[in-house]
Amino acid sequence: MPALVAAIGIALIIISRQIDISIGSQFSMCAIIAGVTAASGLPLGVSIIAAIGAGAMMGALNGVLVAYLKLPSIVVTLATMVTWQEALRLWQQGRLLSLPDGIQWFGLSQPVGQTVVISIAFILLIGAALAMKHLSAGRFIYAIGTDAEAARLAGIDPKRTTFGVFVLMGALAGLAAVLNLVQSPQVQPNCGDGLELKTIAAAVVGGVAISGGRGTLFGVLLGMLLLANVNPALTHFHQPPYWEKAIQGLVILLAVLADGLRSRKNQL
Amino acid sequence: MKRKSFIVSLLILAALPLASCKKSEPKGNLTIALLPKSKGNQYFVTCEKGARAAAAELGAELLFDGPINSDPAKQNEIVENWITDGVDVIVAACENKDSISTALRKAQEAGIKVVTYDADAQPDARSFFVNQATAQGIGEQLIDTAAALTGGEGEFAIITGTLTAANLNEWIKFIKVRQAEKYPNMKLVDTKPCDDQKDKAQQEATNLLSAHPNLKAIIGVCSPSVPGAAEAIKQAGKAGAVKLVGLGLPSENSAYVKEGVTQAVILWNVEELGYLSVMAGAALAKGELAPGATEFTAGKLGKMKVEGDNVILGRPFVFTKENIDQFDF
Amino acid sequence: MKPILKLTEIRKSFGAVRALKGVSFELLAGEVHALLGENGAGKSTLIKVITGAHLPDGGKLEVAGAEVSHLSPSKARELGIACIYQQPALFPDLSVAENIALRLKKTGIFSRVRWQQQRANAVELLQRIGAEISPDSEVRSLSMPEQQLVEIACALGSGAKIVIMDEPTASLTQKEQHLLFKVVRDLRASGVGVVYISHRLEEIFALADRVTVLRDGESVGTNAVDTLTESQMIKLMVGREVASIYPPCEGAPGKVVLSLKNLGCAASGVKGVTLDVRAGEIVGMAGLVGAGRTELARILFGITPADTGEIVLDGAKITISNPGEAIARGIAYVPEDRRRHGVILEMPIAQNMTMAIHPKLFPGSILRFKAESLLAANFIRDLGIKAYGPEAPGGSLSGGNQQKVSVARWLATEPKLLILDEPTQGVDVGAKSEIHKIIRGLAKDGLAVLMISSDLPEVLGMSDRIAVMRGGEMVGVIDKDQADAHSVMAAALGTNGKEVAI
Amino acid sequence: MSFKSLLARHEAVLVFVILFEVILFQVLGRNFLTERNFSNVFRHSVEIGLLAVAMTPVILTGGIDLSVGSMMGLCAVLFGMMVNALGMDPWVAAALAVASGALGGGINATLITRLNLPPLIVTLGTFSLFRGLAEALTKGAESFSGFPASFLALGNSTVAGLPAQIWVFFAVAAGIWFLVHRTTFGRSFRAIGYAPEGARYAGIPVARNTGLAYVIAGAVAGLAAVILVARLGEARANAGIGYELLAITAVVLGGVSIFGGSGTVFGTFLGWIALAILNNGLTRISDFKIMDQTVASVARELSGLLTGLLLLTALAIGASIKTLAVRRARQQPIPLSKPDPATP
Repeated sequence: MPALVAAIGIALIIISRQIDISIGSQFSMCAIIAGVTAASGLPLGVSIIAAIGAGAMMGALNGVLVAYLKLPSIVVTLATMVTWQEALRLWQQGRLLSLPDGIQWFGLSQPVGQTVVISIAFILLIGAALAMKHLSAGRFIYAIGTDAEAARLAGIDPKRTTFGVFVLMGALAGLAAVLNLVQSPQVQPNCGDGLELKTIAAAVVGGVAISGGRGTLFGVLLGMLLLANVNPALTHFHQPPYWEKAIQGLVILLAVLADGLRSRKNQL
Repeated sequence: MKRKSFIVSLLILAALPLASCKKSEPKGNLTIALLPKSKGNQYFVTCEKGARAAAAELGAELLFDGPINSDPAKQNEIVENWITDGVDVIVAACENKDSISTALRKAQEAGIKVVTYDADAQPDARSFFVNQATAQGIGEQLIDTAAALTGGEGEFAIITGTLTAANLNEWIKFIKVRQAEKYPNMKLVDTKPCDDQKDKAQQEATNLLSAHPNLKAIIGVCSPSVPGAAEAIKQAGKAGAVKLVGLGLPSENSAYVKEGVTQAVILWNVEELGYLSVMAGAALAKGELAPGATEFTAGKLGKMKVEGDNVILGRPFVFTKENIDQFDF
Repeated sequence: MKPILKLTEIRKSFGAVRALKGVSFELLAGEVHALLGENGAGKSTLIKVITGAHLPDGGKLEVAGAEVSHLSPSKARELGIACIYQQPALFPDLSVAENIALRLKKTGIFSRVRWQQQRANAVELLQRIGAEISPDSEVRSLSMPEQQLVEIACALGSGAKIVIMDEPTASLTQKEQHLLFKVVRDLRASGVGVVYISHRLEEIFALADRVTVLRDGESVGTNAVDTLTESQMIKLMVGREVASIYPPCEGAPGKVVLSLKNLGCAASGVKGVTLDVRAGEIVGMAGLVGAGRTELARILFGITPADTGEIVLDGAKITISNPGEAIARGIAYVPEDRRRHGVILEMPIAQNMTMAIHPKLFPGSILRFKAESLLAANFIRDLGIKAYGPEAPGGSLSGGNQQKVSVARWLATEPKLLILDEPTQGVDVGAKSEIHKIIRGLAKDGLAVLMISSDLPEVLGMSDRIAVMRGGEMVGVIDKDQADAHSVMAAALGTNGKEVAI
Repeated sequence: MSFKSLLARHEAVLVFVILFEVILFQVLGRNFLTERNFSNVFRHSVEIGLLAVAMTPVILTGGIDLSVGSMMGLCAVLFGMMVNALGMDPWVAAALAVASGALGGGINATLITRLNLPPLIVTLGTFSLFRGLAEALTKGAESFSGFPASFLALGNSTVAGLPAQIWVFFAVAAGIWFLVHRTTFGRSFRAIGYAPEGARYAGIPVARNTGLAYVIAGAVAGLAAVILVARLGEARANAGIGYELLAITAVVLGGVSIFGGSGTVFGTFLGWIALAILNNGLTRISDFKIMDQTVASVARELSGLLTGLLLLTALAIGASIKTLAVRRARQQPIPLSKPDPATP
């Protein structure tokens, strides 16, 4: 579920024709910030706000560099990924952090807590899907992803929109970290490792065009479900786990291949 | 302009080794370097604690450095840096047996004493191995404990760290051997990697529980896997129905053990392992421990047994509901 | 009456290119004001200044009497300025209704998109201009004229007080043109000021109240349309007598170099083209934008290979499947879009010039810098390229000099056939006649030249024969002595209309 | 100001950074400028250096290759299998490992150039695929060792005062330098990076030459795998994890534009040296403390952090130089790189 929340953000990023590979680091950083604030005795609400706020700030840094300094997002987020990751290691040394009671499941019972987490993720997904369709902001994101110059001529500010998408991505990474945090009584600083790959792959498999402008959040949900089930499927069919990565790679390649062939058809 | 900067920089690069001047460090005491498999791991942080205590007693300087990700080349790099530093003793826990041995042999050639702990290198690459328990001992202890809990029958699964970790694979091998010999009614249904991520261990355990409804036990062989699997069992409402045993630190597992989700955590006294390893290294450097010895005095631990080239810490310890509160690591 | 839009001494440069050298212009409410000028006279730049897409380097811009600085596209929209661009600036992945909605009233970021209303709005607007387009289809799937109609609907629906139309009829069929004219008249009647840009003088006489003529980035005067005749207008635009400035053709053409028989390519919409080009001859290619001329050149150059018919070069039947092959066979193509295809702006001009002759100049793939700069220096001298040296990046040159670099690249291949696509587009008058001299000189030296141009005086002045295309087909080849503006345009339009392309 | 002098300035800045690092670490650290440590700096980073120089042509074409680290894992495993399971001569196996790398690069090249798919996603896919194949081939667990000493010498011996593998690096770097700066291939990489369509209109075989860059990157990844195995004495599926990011970092730090077109192999070389020295130098500082730990004991985290910050700074400086250039364009002729609004 937490990965789904992050995937919403990454889908918006890709639709606006950018990429963010720092979300795994953002996620870890937010998880630990939430964990540390909670462990220091502050109320859960403060931790949640701290995590989402920290995420939004990290997103804002990416946003400034990409939107206003016009730097390529792949390199910017590569640099911030390394920076946050190592800063976290320097700070936490990889310790497993135990959380106080009352954090898990937001202090509710397990079934209620699980329902809350799943509901939040789905409400967000549906909300974001509706916003992408029914709010001007959503249409702006599609517009700048399709053609930033045409968007500018149509009076949309591509810089502000891009910046906003990155901030939103960070905030969603923070929220995802919180949703992950409440699922167990301990938090590990490497909890976001590999999240960027997982979510980008889900978006691409779900039909979000890497060239921007096309894709739906419903597709992202399907992509997420498909990829998240490669591993359980191996388990269920009693297959050895070491094929997982190879299969994931093939699924990504097939998805991008299908997309490539489709857009080629469109051109003719 | 371009050409000029090119030449200048080439000159500088060429001048680097020429300009080298060996700094003579005032070296009163021993410098002991402790290499963990990975630095961020609570297990090795605890080892370091014991090692620091030993170093303080000896008046020695302790360097502690290790890899932070699973890049197999990192341990070698660190060892080679220590050779450059001219440390006196290297105490190493080996991630990749064969590759680290290459570097440790170089250290020995450079006159550095080498002791291994936790996971051994090739025998010719070190003088002694501080054996907290043999791979065989660990494997057998795990399966024996699991078998005792399940009555020696039913399906069980293993959650490991990464598929490439050498010592984990060694332990799994001995689990399989022992099970085939002694517990024919038990069946290993799956081995899953958790990439040293607790959250992934939780997912894997959840998958295992639903894929194998008759699962009786899970064995976690790396430390993040045990709390991860415990949370999965707890959330699935199968606490007690599916037994969980694993290697891990008491502090990370005490809540689950007390709740009865995790039945047993197996570990040696990690702090003492760090302490003993440093003591053995120092003794080796001072000549108090030489090949052929059968015992040596390790500070506050007193006389420790030496078997061949293994310094023995003792059998692994089983932490259960009854005794887990007595340990603070 | 107070002008609703007033520009005073507007200046704008791109690198070394001075696109606007101080243009003044004013627009009244309820008038159609035509803006006229040759290609490259600065019309498009001026429009972009008015819509806020470019910030001017100097000058004053007033809207409804108030001075506006730092105009941005969104601010322009708030001020009631709408524009129909020559190349539709639509979002191909979005639906028609959505495209229209995005261009209408500015909405807050969090305001709701009312799909029903948006659709109804689109239906109404499309009906008003009489376009039969479904509001739900993706713009990607529309034809060029249809996209242009959507643009018009956008401008119409925005409720703007100032509407700019940049060659709106360029790709429209006659029926759609009439729809457009009606829209323009309606707008005028409702008090909107329309800036109308077209190359077709007939349209200007039919629609406009006043006309401002631009030449080389300067305005050369504003007049009421009914005080001017067609030839006076042309004279204002060109600033010289048409046809007098072209280098004369000399000598008789030689043997046939290129012969096309029934050539076609389904993907690019070219069919059944038959044409001969002789050595020492310049064949002009006339036609409207989108008539298939550039597409034909792309077929000959192997970018979109032919799928029917045959190409005979020097008597041998050949196939051309990629540009490399075309170059090896002696075909050179100076493309229309100089900045994207002709010259790589970031690279030194010497490297640009040798780019097409790598295998020949650099045997074994190893660069020979001396040979390269020698070759470049020769071309710089021979073609009179103004640059500080072979190492100057292409982007630092003015448009005309960039075009010469592009020509030099292709002359370096020592071709048998040179295809030029709009060789003087965006080039100032001085450089233009130099380029004309170069082209004529090449033909004199025995090169077969195929020159695509939308600049009718240029086609008439330069060509030995004029081939006219319409709708992807070759509709006629006219000899120089029989060609005049009327006959060529008639062939290009397929009517007896009096429209004149300049 | 011409583009070239800007680049030269970037390289001059890097030389300065390197000098600063050297002085800093010599003053603060122990045993920094010793012959042995000097060898270590290169011995331990030569694989990344190889990947970085081979990545340069790819980035010059405006592409990227995320799969090189995974490719190392796959080639290392293939090499180990060929020697151990098939009993092949290690040098023959090494040649075959390089060839397999080239083949893997060929897969990337085919998907990218023939099917026109975006390099970022294609190589993200092969990043998973190659690593996955390496794990599947070894069932995740097997490793290969026991290579002959003559082969291990490639990774551990010294030739003419320098680590043996550094000579291999010099040969490869010189080769790629020649390719990029002295042949028509290099010229075409730039042209493709600046304007792929423009290059096509100039008759440059765009697909073939772009493909070549990926094939070279793959082959060099294979070579890096062989050198890593020779240094470690063990071949395992986890060889080269995360190296792609380090290599890209070195390239970008070296002043190669991630948009393609501009940059030099020498710049990449300097970027790599700066990173390698930073990485090693911090481990030398054991007399200063940061957050209650000696710098040396948190050197890895610190150097990662500094690398990230250095990269961000390099990018920001690059961006402001660009802004300045744009501002200056009002007075002086400066290349325009802003493309016209897209034409359909």
